[in-house]
Amino acid sequence: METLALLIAATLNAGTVLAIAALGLLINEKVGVVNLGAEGLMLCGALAGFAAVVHLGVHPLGFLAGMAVAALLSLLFGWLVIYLHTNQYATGLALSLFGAGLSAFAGQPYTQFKLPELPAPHLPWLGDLPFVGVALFRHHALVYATVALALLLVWLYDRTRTGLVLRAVGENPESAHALGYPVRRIRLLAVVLGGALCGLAGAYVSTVYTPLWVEGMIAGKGWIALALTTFATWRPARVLLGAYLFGGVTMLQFHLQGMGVQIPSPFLTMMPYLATVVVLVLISRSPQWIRLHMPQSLGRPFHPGG
Amino acid sequence: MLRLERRPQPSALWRWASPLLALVLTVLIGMALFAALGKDPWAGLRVFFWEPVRDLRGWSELLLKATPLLLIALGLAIGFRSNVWNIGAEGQFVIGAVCATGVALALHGAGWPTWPLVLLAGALGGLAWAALTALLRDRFHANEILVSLMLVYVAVQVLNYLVYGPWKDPLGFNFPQTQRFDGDALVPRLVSHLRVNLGLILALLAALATWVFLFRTRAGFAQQVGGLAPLAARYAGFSSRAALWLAMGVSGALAGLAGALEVAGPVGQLTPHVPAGYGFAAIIVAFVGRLHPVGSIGAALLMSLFYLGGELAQSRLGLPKSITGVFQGLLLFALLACDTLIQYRIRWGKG
Amino acid sequence: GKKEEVKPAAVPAEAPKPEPLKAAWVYVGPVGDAGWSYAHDLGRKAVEAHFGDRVQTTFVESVPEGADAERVIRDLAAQGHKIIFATSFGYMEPMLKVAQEFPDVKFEHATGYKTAPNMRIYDASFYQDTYMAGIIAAHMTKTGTLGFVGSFPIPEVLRNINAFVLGAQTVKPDIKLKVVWVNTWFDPPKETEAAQSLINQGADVLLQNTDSTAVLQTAEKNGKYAFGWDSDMSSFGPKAHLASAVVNWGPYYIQAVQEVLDGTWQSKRTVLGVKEGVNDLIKIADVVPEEARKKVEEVKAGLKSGEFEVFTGPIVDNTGKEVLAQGVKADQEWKDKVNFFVKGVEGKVPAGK
Amino acid sequence: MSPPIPRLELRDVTKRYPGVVANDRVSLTVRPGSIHAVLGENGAGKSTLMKIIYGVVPPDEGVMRLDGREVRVRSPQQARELGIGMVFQHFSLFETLTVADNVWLGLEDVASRAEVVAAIRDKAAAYGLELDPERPVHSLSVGERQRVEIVRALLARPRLLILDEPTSVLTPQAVQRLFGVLRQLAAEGCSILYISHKLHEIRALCDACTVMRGGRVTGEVDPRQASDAELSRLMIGREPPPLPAQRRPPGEVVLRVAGLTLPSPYAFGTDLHDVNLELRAGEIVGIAGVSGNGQRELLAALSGEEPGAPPGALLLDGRDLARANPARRRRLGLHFVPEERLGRGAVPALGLAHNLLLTRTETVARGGWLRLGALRTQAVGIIERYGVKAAGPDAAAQSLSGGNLQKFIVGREIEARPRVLIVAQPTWGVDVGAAAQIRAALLALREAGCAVLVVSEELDELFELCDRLHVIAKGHLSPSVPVQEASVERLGAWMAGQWPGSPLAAGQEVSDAAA
Ligand SMILES: Nc1ncnc2c1ncn2[C@@H]1O[C@H](COP(=O)(O)OP(=O)(O)OP(=O)(O)O)[C@@H](O)[C@H]1O
Ligand SMILES: Nc1ncnc2c1ncn2[C@@H]1O[C@H](COP(=O)(O)OP(=O)(O)OP(=O)(O)O)[C@@H](O)[C@H]1O
Ligand SMILES: [Mg+2]
Ligand SMILES: [Mg+2]
Repeated sequence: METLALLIAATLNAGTVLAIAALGLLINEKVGVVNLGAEGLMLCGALAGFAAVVHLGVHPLGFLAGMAVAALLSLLFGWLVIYLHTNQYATGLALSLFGAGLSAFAGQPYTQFKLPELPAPHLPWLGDLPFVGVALFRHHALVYATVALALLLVWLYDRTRTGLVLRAVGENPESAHALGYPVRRIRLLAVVLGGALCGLAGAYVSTVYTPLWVEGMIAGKGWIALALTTFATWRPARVLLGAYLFGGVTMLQFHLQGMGVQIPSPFLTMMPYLATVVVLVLISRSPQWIRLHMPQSLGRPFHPGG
Repeated sequence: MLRLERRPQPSALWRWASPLLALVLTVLIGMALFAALGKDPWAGLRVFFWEPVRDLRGWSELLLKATPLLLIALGLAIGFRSNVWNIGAEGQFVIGAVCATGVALALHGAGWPTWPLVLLAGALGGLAWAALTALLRDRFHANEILVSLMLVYVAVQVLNYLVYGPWKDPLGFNFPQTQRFDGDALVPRLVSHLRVNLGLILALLAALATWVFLFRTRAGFAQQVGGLAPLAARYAGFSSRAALWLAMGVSGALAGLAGALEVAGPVGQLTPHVPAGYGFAAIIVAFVGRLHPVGSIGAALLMSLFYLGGELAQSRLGLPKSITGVFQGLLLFALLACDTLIQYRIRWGKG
Repeated sequence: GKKEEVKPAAVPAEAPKPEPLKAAWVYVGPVGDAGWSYAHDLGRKAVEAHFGDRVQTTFVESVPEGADAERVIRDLAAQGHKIIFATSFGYMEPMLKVAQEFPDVKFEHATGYKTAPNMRIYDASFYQDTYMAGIIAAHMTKTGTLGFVGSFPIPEVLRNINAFVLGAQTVKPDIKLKVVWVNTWFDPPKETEAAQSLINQGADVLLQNTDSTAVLQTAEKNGKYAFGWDSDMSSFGPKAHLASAVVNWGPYYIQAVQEVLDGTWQSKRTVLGVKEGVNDLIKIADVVPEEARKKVEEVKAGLKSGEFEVFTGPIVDNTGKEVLAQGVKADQEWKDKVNFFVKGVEGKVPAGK
Repeated sequence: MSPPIPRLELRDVTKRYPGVVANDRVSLTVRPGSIHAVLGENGAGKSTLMKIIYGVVPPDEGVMRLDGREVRVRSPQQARELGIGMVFQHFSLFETLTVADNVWLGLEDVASRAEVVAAIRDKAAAYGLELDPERPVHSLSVGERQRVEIVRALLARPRLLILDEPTSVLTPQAVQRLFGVLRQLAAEGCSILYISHKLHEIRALCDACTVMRGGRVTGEVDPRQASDAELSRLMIGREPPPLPAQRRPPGEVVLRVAGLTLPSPYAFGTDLHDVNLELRAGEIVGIAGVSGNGQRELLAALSGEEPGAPPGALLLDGRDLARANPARRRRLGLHFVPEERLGRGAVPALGLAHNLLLTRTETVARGGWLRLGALRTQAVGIIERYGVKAAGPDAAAQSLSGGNLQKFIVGREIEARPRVLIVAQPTWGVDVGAAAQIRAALLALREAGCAVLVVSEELDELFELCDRLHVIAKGHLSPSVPVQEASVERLGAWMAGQWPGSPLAAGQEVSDAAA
């Protein structure tokens, strides 16, 4: 019972990293921009967050720094893609390579640092409950903030005019332009915001989840986050669910090993990746379904007055 | 205010000038970076562009490293030209290496040159691994970028399973590596004491074949129309499924061949360290090479130079190795930005 | 470093300054990783400090173990380095090839098994450390379940795991060990997840064979215990840290360089351990009971004198088969071929027959 | 009594694009409550002018006054605040959003979605523009979509409403209902700018007319007084050239469509129901209809771009086409000119010569080798014979104007000597000279014994070219009628599905029977 509660807790924690990044990417994709550079953004965010906590000693500043650096990099990406009409895929790939290189390069001096201790999170009263207390109420504030963010996005996209405008821009930028919405500025804003969230996810990994900095520490999480947006057919609540599902699979493979299950460990290690493929296949089976939910201009450049 | 204005006709001049401008920009930024790190920028330049190719051995190493990059980039270029985004060449490379090893081990001690079969097995292995992605995209519309990428991680674990398990060298004290290939399974070298091998010739032949296919045959034309204007391809009756399978097949086979050349060449056995990132670096090579076979040759040499330069920058200048990654990323960014000049011209004035 | 600038002044007597001997190190990771490569680099610095301007050292870090290693090693040899240390298993074959081309350069390879007239091998005995760590772990565990985050199931790691359990069993014969493989030497988030899952399954003292501080930090966060690896990691988990298994390559490196300077260098295999002052378990925490400390000291003394051997029969694997007979001390060949878990370890060696 | 202050006054508005002056010192005055036509050929600069008024495009020069006050409209939002509404030529709707959301996006000052829904219901009742606010736009017919655009424009309470070619997608009946709405609006004091190149519409609706040609104003006339000849001289600079008109009796049946029923492959498309069609050698058959009634699906099924036709439904010279892809159909003699030139009929980034390879294989040697020299010679031949203005055989398709590219594509297909040629919108967006040339080429092809099928939304064009006419409505195809027996009124009724024996004739509303 206790083990199950702990597994749930670990799942929430692991899923949060993916969820923050995937929600950021969802914000991007809702306005029609695919950012394959997520991995690079997360790495740079991780480094910046770590360095900020090392130098300033305050954890929340690490989050801010991670977001700021990733936002800057996505600004560059956005400018290339939105204003210079470069290919979104190629530019995203460049960003992921550059981000990996840059973070490894600039992160050299930080590999040996240790961050100041964080108090073990524990919600008053709720955290003391049996089972649910352990499973749900002893997490870092960001775990709850991520749930709140997902709900906020659900409300934003479904209920508000701002959300409607964002959807409209991703749906048909030409029409949005004709109605007078500053399509390119909106896209850039969304790209920067989404990028900042990727940075936040990275900073969470390096300052809370693992608290360490080493090069390449994101280890493919950015790519899984990208797969999650498709998995969730671009709906925030599903992104959250998907992230927890993948977090669960990741933790489960270690649990299976610990339980002495007789599967060669390389096969267990490949489980989250195989699961991603399987889910992608299941989701994409009906192209009609994807078409109804996918932002129609996804990946296409927009030329105002062209 | 800076303003972009679409050209009626893409500029032929900038098509060639843009990669050069991008290279110049990268070098300038690089020199600024050296200066910022307190190193002599000229020394940095020397280490990156001159030291690696000072002697014959340097050239051999340069060509050796460019070989897999070129092979993989050629396949990717065919794919990218036809809107097939195979990002998982690294996985196909790994499976190519695995299959090649399987044949090399099976024919150990055969007493006749087995390397052609080893290479063939590698190419087929890469092809089969890529076909998995093609199948999932064709049959279930699964996004090939994500699928092929996820399969990289899977391929690496397949490799791990084999070298830590069934294929472990029985005389190797349980260390994770296979037996060394015997001489018959190794690809012949071009010059006896230099490491560059027949793979280089194969890669150049592949470049020639790719060029002929893309620009001199109707099938190559059909392949590209799907990327330029999918509706036009449909209108003409060029099958997008055929394009998908061809692009994935060729890029998979070439990546697999590159993997086979790696284990049957400089490494000489299968180890967990065979995946060295060529599959990802080749993406940059393909783009910097304009998705053109001739361009890819140049780009592969350039990337290879960056790798060697990065190593030397460490031992000569004490710079961290990751500077190579920074340069590669910068080059691709610069190129993408400069490519804008092909379709647009820059105007000053009100927007 | 600063030391080099100070040293020359200290030895002004040497009048005809000979060319310094050039020595090079090849590392598999970044030197700043607080782990394996970091420990080797401390050894290199010890050489610098010991020889001053008689030796000039260079290092290349993060060298992939594939085809690139050969070029890096050859380049170092061509640059005039007279002794080259390659510090990871994957450099064995490339180094062997380069060694044939440069007969008058001395090559030293860590953890491998192939030698040549001008190439020799050396290794440490971490299992001696893990045995002592097992004693401490058995004293500290409340659940009777220990956890191990394993990198790869190679003999060296299996030796460490088995010794850990054997040590613990001297205190609590029915102790259990859970093993989780991460299939990497260095991936902190993954190590964190593996450690967390061990803790979730009831393990309350952890040891790892991976190179980061992630396992220790995870134990700290969960209020459990763990050990440092490769270097003193006590600052990364002040409450969780029980001791650090460290390796001090300095003495060996100094000796090897000295042999080259003296012209007495010879190809051989060297296995180093507590006896040679290379392996040690240090910084034993205050929470560890006196009884345990005493026991560790006894073992250490036995290892130092050479009287005590960790793998002494009877040893039974976890399927119940006897793998070492009563009273037999394991020889090097036996240790090289460890491919099983001893009794008390849960599960099976991956891909073991 | 001084003349009333004009609602809108433009002085010397100029807009230059690279290579074109879209508007060259255009001046225009619209009185309050007037329905003012802007008449002009394709590419005359009408849409550009309207976009300038609505703030989508900034002018290079010129002054704009609204109710006597000089204004500078920087954005559509500002235009809406100033009381300008616009219904775009190419709808600016969002397919996956609901009607209410679409309308909401065009309104700044409405706080909640509930208010929008209420407002839509109000307007709809006041003008007879029924709409369900909760339906997603992709489920609406073209006419209903236009209603969404109009309601959106009206909700901003405009004093000036711009409609850019609103009738090109409507049946004649729906056009009449639209006119009713517009007259009601004008009577309430709203000025209307009405863009069209259809003379009879302008005569029926408008009280003033500005004619444009090549970006300039060529005249201001009262459309109720001016003659067709006068207007078309102002519009195109000369009378349209006459067409050669010999007719031969048609030969044997070449293409037969028998009971073709096919679900639409497109996301928001129209299914085909029991389509029957015969095409004889040496005749031109036309298919009229409001766009979005199944033309796209029928053409794709005929060309082979969308497979799935049941066996036996498509027969060419008695041979079943069901399993043949476009390339195979072409080898059997069936060629097709699609509506979209750039991106479908031609690859924008490739040169003209290479674009030949899409449908022609004469220059492909054995084994698929390209003979590049021969290919360029072939391209030069077409460029010369069809009077295509282009920089040469290597000029990128995207560098040609629409008309010139169309001439090249039509030439490419005609020179393949097809048994059957299917042409969609042959002269859409093409100037008069080129249009006449293309039509003449089609007629000559008929004389040579080819069977030609023309799908067009322009009734005038169909009357001019065809021997027989069908109408397509909601995926059903009417029986054919000889062109001599057809009339605008009759075809209009048919477009609404009201032909004798039509399964749609039960009186229910079709497609867009109202607007
Ligand atoms: N964004 C643009 N960039 C460059 N040229 C343009 C642009 N928009 C329009 N043009 C050119 O300006 C001219 C006028 O175009 P406009 O769309 O105003 O014509 P129109 O009278 O509305 O034609 P139609 O009847 O086809 O709607 C054309 O030559 C067109 O190609
Ligand atoms: N959006 C655009 N951007 C750049 N150039 C354009 C654009 N639209 C049109 N042009 C250029 O403007 C010129 C006129 O194009 P357009 O298609 O409007 O011609 P047109 O006057 O309508 O002629 P036609 O009657 O033959 O179609 C062409 O050279 C075309 O390349
Ligand atoms: Mg035109
Ligand atoms: Mg127009």
